Amino acid sequence: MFKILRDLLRYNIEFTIGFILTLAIFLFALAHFWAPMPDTAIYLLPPDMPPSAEYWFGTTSRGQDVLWQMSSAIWNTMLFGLSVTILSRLFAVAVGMISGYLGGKWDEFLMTINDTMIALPNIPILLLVYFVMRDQMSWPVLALTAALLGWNYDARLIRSVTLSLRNREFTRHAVFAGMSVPQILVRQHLPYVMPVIFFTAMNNLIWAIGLEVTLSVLGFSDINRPTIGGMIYWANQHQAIIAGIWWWIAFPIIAVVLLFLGLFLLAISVNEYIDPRSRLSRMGA
Amino acid sequence: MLAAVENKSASVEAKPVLRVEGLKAYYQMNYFGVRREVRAVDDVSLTIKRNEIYGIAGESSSGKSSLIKTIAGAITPPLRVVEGSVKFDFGGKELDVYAQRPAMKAARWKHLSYVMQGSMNVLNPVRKVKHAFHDFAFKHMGLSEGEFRARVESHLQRIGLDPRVLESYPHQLSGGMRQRLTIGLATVCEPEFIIADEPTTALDVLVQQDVLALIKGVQQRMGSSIIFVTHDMTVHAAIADRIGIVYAGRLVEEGPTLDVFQRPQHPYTAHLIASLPRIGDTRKRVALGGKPPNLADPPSGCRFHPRCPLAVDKCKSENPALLPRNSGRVACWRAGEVEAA
Amino acid sequence: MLFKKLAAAALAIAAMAMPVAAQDFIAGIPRNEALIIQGPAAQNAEWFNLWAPGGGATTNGNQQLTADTLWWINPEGTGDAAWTNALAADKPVYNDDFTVMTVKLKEGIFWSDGVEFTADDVKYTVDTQIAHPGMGWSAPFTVNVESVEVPDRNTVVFNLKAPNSRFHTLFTVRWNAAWIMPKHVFETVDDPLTYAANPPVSLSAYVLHSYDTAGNWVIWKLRDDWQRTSIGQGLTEAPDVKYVVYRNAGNPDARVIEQMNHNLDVINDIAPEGMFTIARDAADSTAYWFPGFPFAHPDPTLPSVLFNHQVEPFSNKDVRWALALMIDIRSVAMGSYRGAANLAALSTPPTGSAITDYYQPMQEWLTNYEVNTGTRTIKPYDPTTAEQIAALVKPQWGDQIPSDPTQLKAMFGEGWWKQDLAAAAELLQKAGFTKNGNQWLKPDGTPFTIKLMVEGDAIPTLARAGTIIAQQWSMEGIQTTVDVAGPTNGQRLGGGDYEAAIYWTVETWGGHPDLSFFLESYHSDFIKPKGEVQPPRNLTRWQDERLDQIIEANRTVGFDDPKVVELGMDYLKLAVEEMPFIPLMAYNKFAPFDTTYWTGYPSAANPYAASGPNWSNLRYMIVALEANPNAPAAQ
Amino acid sequence: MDGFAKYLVRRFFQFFLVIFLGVSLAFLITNLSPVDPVEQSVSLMTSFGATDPRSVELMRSALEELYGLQGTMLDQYLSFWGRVLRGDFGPSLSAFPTPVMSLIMGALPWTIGLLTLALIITWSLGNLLGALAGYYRSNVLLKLSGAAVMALHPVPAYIIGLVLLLAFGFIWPVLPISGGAQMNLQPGFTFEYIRSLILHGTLPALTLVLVGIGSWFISMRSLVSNIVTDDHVVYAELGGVNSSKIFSQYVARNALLPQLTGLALSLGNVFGGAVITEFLFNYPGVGRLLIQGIYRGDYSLVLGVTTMSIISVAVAVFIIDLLYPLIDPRVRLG
Repeated sequence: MFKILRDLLRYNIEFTIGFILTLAIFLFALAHFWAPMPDTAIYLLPPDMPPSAEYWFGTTSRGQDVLWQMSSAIWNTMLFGLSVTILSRLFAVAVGMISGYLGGKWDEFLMTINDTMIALPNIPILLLVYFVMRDQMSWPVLALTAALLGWNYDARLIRSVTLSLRNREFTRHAVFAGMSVPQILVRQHLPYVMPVIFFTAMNNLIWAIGLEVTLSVLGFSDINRPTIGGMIYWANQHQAIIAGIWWWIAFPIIAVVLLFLGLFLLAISVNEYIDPRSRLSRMGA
Repeated sequence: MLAAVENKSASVEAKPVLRVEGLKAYYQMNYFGVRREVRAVDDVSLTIKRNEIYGIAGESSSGKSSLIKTIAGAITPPLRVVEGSVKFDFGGKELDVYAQRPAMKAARWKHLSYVMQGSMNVLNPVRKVKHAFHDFAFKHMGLSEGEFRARVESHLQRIGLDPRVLESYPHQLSGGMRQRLTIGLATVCEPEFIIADEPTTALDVLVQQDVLALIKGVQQRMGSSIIFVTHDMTVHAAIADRIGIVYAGRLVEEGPTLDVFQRPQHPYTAHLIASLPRIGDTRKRVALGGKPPNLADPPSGCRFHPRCPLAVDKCKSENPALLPRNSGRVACWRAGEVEAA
Repeated sequence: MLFKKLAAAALAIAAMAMPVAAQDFIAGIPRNEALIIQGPAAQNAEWFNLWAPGGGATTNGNQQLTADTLWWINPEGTGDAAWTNALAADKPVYNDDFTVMTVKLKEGIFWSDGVEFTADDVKYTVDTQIAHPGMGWSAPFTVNVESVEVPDRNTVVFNLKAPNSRFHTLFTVRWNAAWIMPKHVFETVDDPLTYAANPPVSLSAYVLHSYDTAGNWVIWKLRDDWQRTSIGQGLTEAPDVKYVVYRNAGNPDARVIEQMNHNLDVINDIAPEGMFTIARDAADSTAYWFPGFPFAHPDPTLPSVLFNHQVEPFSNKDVRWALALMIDIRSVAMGSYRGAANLAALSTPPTGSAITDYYQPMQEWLTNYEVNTGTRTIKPYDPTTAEQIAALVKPQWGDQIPSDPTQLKAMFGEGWWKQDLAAAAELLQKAGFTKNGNQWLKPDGTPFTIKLMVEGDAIPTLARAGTIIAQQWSMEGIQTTVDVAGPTNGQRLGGGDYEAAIYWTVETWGGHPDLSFFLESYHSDFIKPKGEVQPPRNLTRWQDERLDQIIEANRTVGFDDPKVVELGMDYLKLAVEEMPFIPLMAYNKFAPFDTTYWTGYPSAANPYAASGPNWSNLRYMIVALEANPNAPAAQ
Repeated sequence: MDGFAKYLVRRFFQFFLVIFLGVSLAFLITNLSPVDPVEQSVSLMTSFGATDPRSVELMRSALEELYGLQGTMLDQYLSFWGRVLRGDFGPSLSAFPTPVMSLIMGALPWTIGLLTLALIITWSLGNLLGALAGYYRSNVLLKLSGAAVMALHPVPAYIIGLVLLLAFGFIWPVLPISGGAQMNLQPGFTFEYIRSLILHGTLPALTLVLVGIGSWFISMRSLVSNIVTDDHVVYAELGGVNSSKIFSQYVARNALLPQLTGLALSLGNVFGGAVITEFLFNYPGVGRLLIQGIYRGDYSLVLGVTTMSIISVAVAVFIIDLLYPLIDPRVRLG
């Protein structure tokens, strides 16, 4: 594992850039555990200070250091986003692979549920769930709700991949060799599904973060917890963009963009590594 | 230059249609830790005459597929030609695959066609078969649409396909039909040279026979040359005029098919032939020890030495050159000794 | 290739866009005859029936410009000047026991379709609504009115079911009131509840011109016979404003942009920072309530920290006082309004007549007010908060901040409670609380934590105040989290589904010392048990016998009786002693006016009308505006 | 044909099942919402006036009756289905008594116009750029545009919209930033009105395009870079088929198939509106209507919009499933 990482770093420039970007932002976000002040504290610093040697990214109109706010916000947002992504990937893989492999009644049953979920419009459902839960609406609950809404399209994709694998030679071999269904799915088919998972994970992550921002902009967020959406929410409440406090929004957005560029580069290089097909073509038959 | 070509045209019959000289093609990778070069094709020279079927044999991952791709000019990075040349002679015009790319591109299908490995999937799944013929061949034939269609139909009939397949989608055809169709596609322009990469591998035995007969028939009718790759020695026995044995990226033996089968000169060739099933032969097959070498880190000297029953010290340190011997060529310090074995 | 095409497309769009500047902002209407006011998006754009449920809830100008009723109070005014007889010729006349109210109406007032307004319209308004329980003022009429008589065409007599000295307030506009229905129109309608009243018949100076079916704008036009209205009768010459445009101008940032582009004359509300941006970038073309900082116009509502008295430990007044003394009001003012807050220590909004009627006379009492902390008595009032806040904002605003204490008090309020952490701790200990490390424990030994509910998006300044108060309490050992309720805010307050909240539970006439506007509903008769919905206003469910006595006494006193002020003071003193909720400040609204086309807007110096565009008495501003002679010429 | 008929019946059944389940779920969640339309109306009516407490009680019960909110949830559920089948969602509670259907119908043309146009631009541009970038991997311009799209992709819609609003509404004020058309302009097929529609739609549409293009671009590029290694593409290259033909007929055509499903789904989703963009630019579409409905506890309206959205997505999926055999010859129904 470590050797693979080292080799990837040494020989794949895309991976290296992606790795450095992601790591840098991860470390930056991690740093919030050692922040000099609690991330919820307000008016401890002079407000509206532009970026300077003292406050690298300036201060907010609430007297917070943008640097440390960002640090916490990226951490919390990514925690939310990754939770959504991982949970929804699990749903998508389970449903997609089982549906594609078993076919028949199971397929119909699962795809009916899947299509029902596809048809549900996200924003109204999330807002209504938010109202139902009210102050019980913690971020893990929100993440679970979002995950429940965010797996279905990808499940269809995975299903179609599994469907095409079902009739391949190696699947028949595996069946004759007496492998159980979970074994076949995990050992034989999962490697082919992995690229789909990776590729959809990126989009899902972006979707989840977009959802977080949307809910925040509409005023449905836990304002005690710094997140990217939360920063935008508070910046909005202080009309930061029109008032010229651009650093309040610009820096977090730049950080998010860099993070995604990093993740994207990681994803495509790792994807190449794990995709049986592209590895095959690389090694020569 | 042009004058020189003109001059030589008199001796066109004698001139080989393909000349590969000192060809080295390596996978040069800095990916995923495999930083060394993989010498997939290592100093191969061979010539193929007009109207000849040349078989290339070898185990999987011996480099035979890389060799044929390199000859076809179908390589993509990280596989690169490091040294040497591949030159065709089409109607007296010499064409260097790697030095004259535009001309090469124009020559494709007109003079040189290709039957690919796994050729069941080479047809565009979302378009009807007729479009493939049109895309590949129309521009080379200089015919009107109607004439072209008639030509294609008669060609298909000749190789035993109902012309109605033109209106089908690939998935509607059986594997054998698709294979025939591919061969039909590869031969519709009556090219001088056909490269066939494991064209029969995925077919069952009966269809395989059928397809081989088809290839041979077409070749004889058109007088084309074919370079034919397969790991299946029985196929070679059935179709090839000459065969070359590839081991670890190198050509280790070459000769007329009959001679190679009857009197293999290289221990590896001998092993390949010995492992063929023969009617009435009850001797136990002796498996060759060891694995094919890792091309990224090949053994020193003769690459076959770790597995060779005849290996001596010299084999470990010095690489034998491919030298003429008997009716063919062989690269072995102990060439010929295998006959006694 | 593709990029070239894209660039060409972008240029084409830009070329199409360029003429925008050269075009009328509103098709066919000269900009210099139109006043453009911020309104919300109307969901029910084709609905102009003010009397159906929800009618008039959208601020589209319908009730602001076409409806009229008997009397008006200017929430910014003081004394008699605040009172306007509109359709009524005079103030209401009650009999001795307040069971009959007689009203004389003005003559020569006509509906916009030419039909004359008479006493029959008034009677019809009451009778019809009683007959249709879903209509807007049906309930109060049903509760109060026995019968309506019309002895002649200019006189209406209301016979009440029970004595009520405040019955006339149903017809007295602060924000709105029971508008008079056009009898001749509704008579022909089957069901007044489903009648869209499109187009509406106007009883005031403006009439519907056109509207957007998508709800983004409504245009009103001056009536040709504007003189035949109650507002027109008071004018000597025709108003300059020929068209009034209510338009949905988008989010606060878009509003600021639109005003700076001169496409929005009147903004209803933006964040302080947006206001400062306008003051910085467009000072030459804008006017405000105050000529400089703090700019804002105080609404007669009183944002406070509300406690749910039915939730422990908030029923204990010592706890409430302790929490009040933990607040550093200067930080709250800075954080919520950037210092531009009009602070209030008394439980009535520091606006309009309340300053001279209550705040100024009670300063001495406040200064000497003592709180017993259990171990000692302290005098918590600090009359110098205005100066302290002035010192905090001076670095940013410099000379705009005067040094005269009287002027400062007009800007920042008379004073507030000093933060006194020691006294707060003593009060909590008095209430049986103990401190473990930096965490207060309730008498039962569990940690004292608070969920502080705020509305959030629609009222951002209060959410901002909430986060600061939460931080202050948390730092003193009471872990407080802010809970954004959004659209559920009103319901959760009404249903008592909260511990503490930042909202207002007191609203007043503004222009009149009578506190019945909210106080009536504070009677203990109306308090609901936990879990049931409380009628509006007494959201804290504060219950006190002394309060009931004040309310009952107020019911029997006439509206303009001097006793009203005495009773008001009794209430205010009781509220200081009990601290049922912690009053913070007036609800300051940043409502800048664009002076490019119009001048003569109301201000603190000349408060002749309220400045919020959703307040119905905005009409008095509209007819008073003067065209700016330097305005860009019409095209 | 028999197989096809069987398939059709099964697929039809599933189609209705999806709608039934989706709408029922939406009904359930909506009814669990504590935002009470009666309370919202009461507080609207009482928040500014001097209302005495006795009247409020009266008002509340009158409104409950008027809104038809009495009865158990099951009763309401059954009557809801009864109305839906008649194409009626009942009266809006926040815009009483205007029918929900006419509110939706008023907003729908705006949303459909804006979103469909934006979607088609986004889809075409994203797929074209993505396919080119996947096929011509070494082209510098395409790499740059890919990087730009990638950088734009994670930026939230609200920020993109706000930046556009600021750029074209304030710094260089050439485009209207609010509403669907110029004020006081008569709707109709006049040059003036259409130009006004286009001008007002430009910024919202641009926002939607910039927000949406990334995912199409990325998925298309990834699809294409997988397909270029497929045998039939390699073979066509060896066969000397010219590269524009390979790109269009061998690569893009295959890669577009899954993207068409995506397009159909997105078209179905159009009926749900673009909440943030409509909200930001004050565009009078379904998204804005929906948010207002949610804020005001108007669950007739919320359910109406949600139901429309569910049905339209289900229809889109259904249609694409039936059409797929026409687009992809490998797929057979039955």
